[in-house]
Amino acid sequence: MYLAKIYVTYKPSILDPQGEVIKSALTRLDYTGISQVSQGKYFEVKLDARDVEAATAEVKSFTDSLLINQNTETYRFDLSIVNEDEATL
Amino acid sequence: MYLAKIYVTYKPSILDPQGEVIKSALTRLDYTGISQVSQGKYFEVKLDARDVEAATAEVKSFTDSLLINQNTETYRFDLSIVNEDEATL
Amino acid sequence: MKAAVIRFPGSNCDFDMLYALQDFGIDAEILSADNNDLNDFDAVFLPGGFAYGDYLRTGAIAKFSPIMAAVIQAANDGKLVVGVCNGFQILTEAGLLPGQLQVNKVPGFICEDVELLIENPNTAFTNAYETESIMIPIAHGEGNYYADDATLAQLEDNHQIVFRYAQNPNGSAHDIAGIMNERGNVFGMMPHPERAVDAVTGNVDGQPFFKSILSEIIAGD
Amino acid sequence: MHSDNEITPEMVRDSKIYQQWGLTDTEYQLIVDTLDRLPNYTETGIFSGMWSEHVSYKKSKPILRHFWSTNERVLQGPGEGAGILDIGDNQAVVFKAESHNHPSFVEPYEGAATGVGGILRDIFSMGAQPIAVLDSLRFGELDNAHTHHIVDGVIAGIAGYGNAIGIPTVGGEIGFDPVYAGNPLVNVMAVGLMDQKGMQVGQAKGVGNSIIYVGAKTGRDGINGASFASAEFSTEHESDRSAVQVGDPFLEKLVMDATLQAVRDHSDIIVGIQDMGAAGLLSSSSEMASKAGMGIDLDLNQVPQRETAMTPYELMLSESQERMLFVVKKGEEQVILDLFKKANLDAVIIGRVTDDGRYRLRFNDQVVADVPVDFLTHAPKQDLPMVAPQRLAILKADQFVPDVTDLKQTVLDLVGQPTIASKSDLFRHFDSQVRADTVIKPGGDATLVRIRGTKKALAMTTDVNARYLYLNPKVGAKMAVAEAARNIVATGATPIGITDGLNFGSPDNPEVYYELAQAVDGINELAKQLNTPIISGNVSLYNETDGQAIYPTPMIGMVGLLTDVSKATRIGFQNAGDSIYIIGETSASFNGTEIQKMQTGTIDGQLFEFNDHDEITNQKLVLAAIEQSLLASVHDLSEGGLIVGLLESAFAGHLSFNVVTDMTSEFLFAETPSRFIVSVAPQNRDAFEKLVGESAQKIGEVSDEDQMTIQSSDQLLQLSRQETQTIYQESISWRLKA
Ligand SMILES: Nc1ncnc2c1ncn2[C@@H]1O[C@H](COP(=O)(O)OP(=O)(O)O)[C@@H](O)[C@H]1O
Ligand SMILES: [Mg+2]
Repeated sequence: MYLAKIYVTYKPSILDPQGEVIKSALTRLDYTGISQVSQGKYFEVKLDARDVEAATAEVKSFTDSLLINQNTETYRFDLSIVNEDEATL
Repeated sequence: MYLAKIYVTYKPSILDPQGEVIKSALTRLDYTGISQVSQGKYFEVKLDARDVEAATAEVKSFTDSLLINQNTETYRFDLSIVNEDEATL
Repeated sequence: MKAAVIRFPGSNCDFDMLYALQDFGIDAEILSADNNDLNDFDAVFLPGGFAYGDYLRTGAIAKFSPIMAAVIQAANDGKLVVGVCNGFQILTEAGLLPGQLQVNKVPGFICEDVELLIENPNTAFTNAYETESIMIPIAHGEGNYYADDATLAQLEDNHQIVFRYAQNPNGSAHDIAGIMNERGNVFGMMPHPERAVDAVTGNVDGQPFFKSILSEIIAGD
Repeated sequence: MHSDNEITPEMVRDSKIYQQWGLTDTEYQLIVDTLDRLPNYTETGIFSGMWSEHVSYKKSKPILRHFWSTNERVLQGPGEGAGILDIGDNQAVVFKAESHNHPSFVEPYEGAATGVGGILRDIFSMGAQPIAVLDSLRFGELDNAHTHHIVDGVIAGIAGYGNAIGIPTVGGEIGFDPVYAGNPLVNVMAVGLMDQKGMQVGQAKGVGNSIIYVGAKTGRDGINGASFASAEFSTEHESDRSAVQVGDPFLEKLVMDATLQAVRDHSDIIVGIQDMGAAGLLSSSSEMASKAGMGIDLDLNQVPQRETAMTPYELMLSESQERMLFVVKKGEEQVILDLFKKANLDAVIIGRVTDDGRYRLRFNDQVVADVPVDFLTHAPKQDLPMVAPQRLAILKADQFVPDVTDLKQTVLDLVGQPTIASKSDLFRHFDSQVRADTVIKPGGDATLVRIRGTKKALAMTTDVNARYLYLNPKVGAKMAVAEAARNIVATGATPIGITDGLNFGSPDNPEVYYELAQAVDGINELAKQLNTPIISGNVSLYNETDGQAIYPTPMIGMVGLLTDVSKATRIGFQNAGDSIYIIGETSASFNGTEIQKMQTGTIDGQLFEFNDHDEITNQKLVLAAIEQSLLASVHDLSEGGLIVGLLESAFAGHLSFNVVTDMTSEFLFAETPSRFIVSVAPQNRDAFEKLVGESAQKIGEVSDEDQMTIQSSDQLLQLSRQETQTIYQESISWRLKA
């Protein structure tokens, strides 16, 4: 069993309204040293696959087609081997 | 300048409706080996701080108070040192 | 002449759209997104709502519904394909219209009447309008239209921008409220014309929208 | 959590764990005596759930019994998921209110969201299509980050659930006062429409019939939520909470549509439907059996589960959302199972109806609970002592006198008070128009929703001014009913029924219990005269933080019927040159008002008077004038008095007014009840004056200038509409951003 951790962020050119809102909230709360905040998505997916190559290919495939919108988002991911019922975090 | 990468996930007993719906969509798309999907949030925050300890304390503080909902979410984070204008991903 | 209103799991403006079409004498019925055949229909409407809860991203999961292959086929065949609100979001996710609808610039759902400028009056969706500006309700949290500069330039040059906001409520690029494809048969907009067809609700500015479509479908018959 | 095997009945007795679950020693002893043995862990748990105040109403029932709930329209009174009224043409309207106060304090977004989800299930479990949601909210003053956080979360939660499921949130009310800072109120009301032949009840009749579980899987969400809602809040124990319930409006939309389809197509085989609310599977199943005079036998291994290793106690007490129980005729189950399966929903037979009156639970082939159903569902009633609050005895009779030295500034300050200012910056987050039936949108008096295919429309509103109740619980409660009715009448509709949300402090405090009894009395008295039976409602007690109770806050949800929607009237002035009249007398009514609060920081003194007869007469007059199409606009007067009423009609109509009155200027702020302002077109003036006689006084004209003027007997007030409206419109968002 594989565990894919997938990190999705906006492409640099895309305005991230939520990140902006959080940044100004942090500033109001006196966290003054903060220069940039961006909010993305984080997925944990457990999957069965023949081997690491197959798992990698599968993660790429479904992330490209479903998890992200290629107009605005980009991603990276880590893959690890886990036991059936291991806790994830 | 520090870059904090913060990964937020639901606590184990909290219902994650999004994860369920994404999982069943993946299954319909014939990604049949998938046994679990959870969707969380991913933040990248750039901040100035005296040293690593101060940065760590600050990240913990604002994540607890603003970025996460302590009733339902939990998180972990990595901290790295970056240059002012380095691209993040 | 027959129109289909597609119901995705989570669609919630399907009946509003159906009734609006029927009020204008269009023979319409609701069709589940589980179907995969639209041969019997001359026009297809994707209504508002929260298809699949809008989980992950608006329209992201809906684009893989069985019906969507048929919707793409219908678009390629030159039939009218209209998406309102969530329907617009689904059409962009499915690639039938360019760009993407993002979280409103000031995050949060907004429901209110907004003024729209009719940017291109010579379309299948606007030809019955006799004014340049109308009031139509919006109701969305993710209506902030994004497309890259090249795409925006193309939309402008080809007059594909059909409606613009008079006062931008959500941060949309170029104040875009509604666009069509180059061929002019696929159209999407965030505001809800189907909520503005009945005098009793106090606003009839959506009527010419449906009249335009009616005359277009009849002409195509 | 231990499993049942580990904790023996003796351990339950000796450790007194039942006390933590809210059972008293006396109650526990009663269980032991009645069962004639020690209850085991699971049994003790289910008694504690069923006997909590939130589920059993054991403390409030002796008072609620007095509610008047029958007239010619009532098809279903209190006792079911929601009440039902006949509205002609074989149609019926269904409505009820629900509170989610404590959950919304702990977790504002999910607390409010699941409140909406829960009240909608109450409606569609009766077989009705929900058509509208309303809310009634109370928060602390908008001057601190914590309150901002609660306000933002609650508003987003109502929006997040209601918008997604596609039921418009059409109205409500929001008030601010320091007493709610640690205990906000989040009441939601839902209204549904049905054909009378589709009526469903939550009963488990017929031996051998199947109990079918439908919808979301069960997790450990909100375990002991019912006991939690029935206990006082202490800031120290704020972190001592159960797993937060998370709502899934997408799933509920599927459950709702499938349930309504089942009712439409298979009413012949459906015996009963019940939603799972407080105390989840436990209360829904036991109440269905008890109401039918039957027993029930459940196999808990069949319950769809989201988490592993759940115990019977957890399965029964879980408050996971979006779940329903169906009772279906034996042998016909497959039809229902298939229907839900087609909608991609879990539907499983989990038990049967029996005729032995026992509530029996099986788990892993063992009987883990076996108790008499009726005993379980009928908590021992408690008659509590009551005494008039000390504070009422010492209130002074004199009415407060507003300081109007700088009249203009006083008015500008008043319209910027959060309780007076427009709430549109908050309610714009709600989709108020989905279903395309909203005739009068939020922002007026009552909201109006048409019934498609007929000429009818339903008016709805929620109201209560808790400050009045604080000064006089009974009269204040009457005034809440009166205000709700005035709001309904202002649209042209006739009030037909009430649901309530009784938010009070701890009933164990005799002063609070007195307030509750008095409020119910007041509601009842006026409801009878208005012919608006109280057909459903909700009680939320223990609204206290660190020993400080909220103001007595009985929210009144009211529905009215307008038989010809084309007659609907709105609050906004229509045309320059129309005459403005005030209906009803104005007197020195200042104690408990917004101006007193603004100028003194508190409310004090005996409440001004309320006259039932004037109220009813004035309402009838307005309805008669609307019936004859004589009125261009109608607005009732409430918080802020005449000045606020005039301004709101001006803002809504984008027109101004020139008013002359022989009152002195402080009377502009009087909150004397039973008043309306109306505007009348020139051609209708004579007919109107003939109809109303002395009951209305002409006070001015509508104008299309920017300047609004009021010449009182002592001062001339001049205001710019644009400037004043900006304050009224933006004040809440300014404060939230500050
Ligand atoms: N929380 C809310 N949700 C929806 N509508 C609201 C809310 N609060 C206020 N409104 C709307 O704003 C208008 C004015 O409300 P309110 O001042 O309470 O009226 P009134 O004094 O006539 O009872 C009404 O139409 C009401 O429905
Ligand atoms: Mg009013």
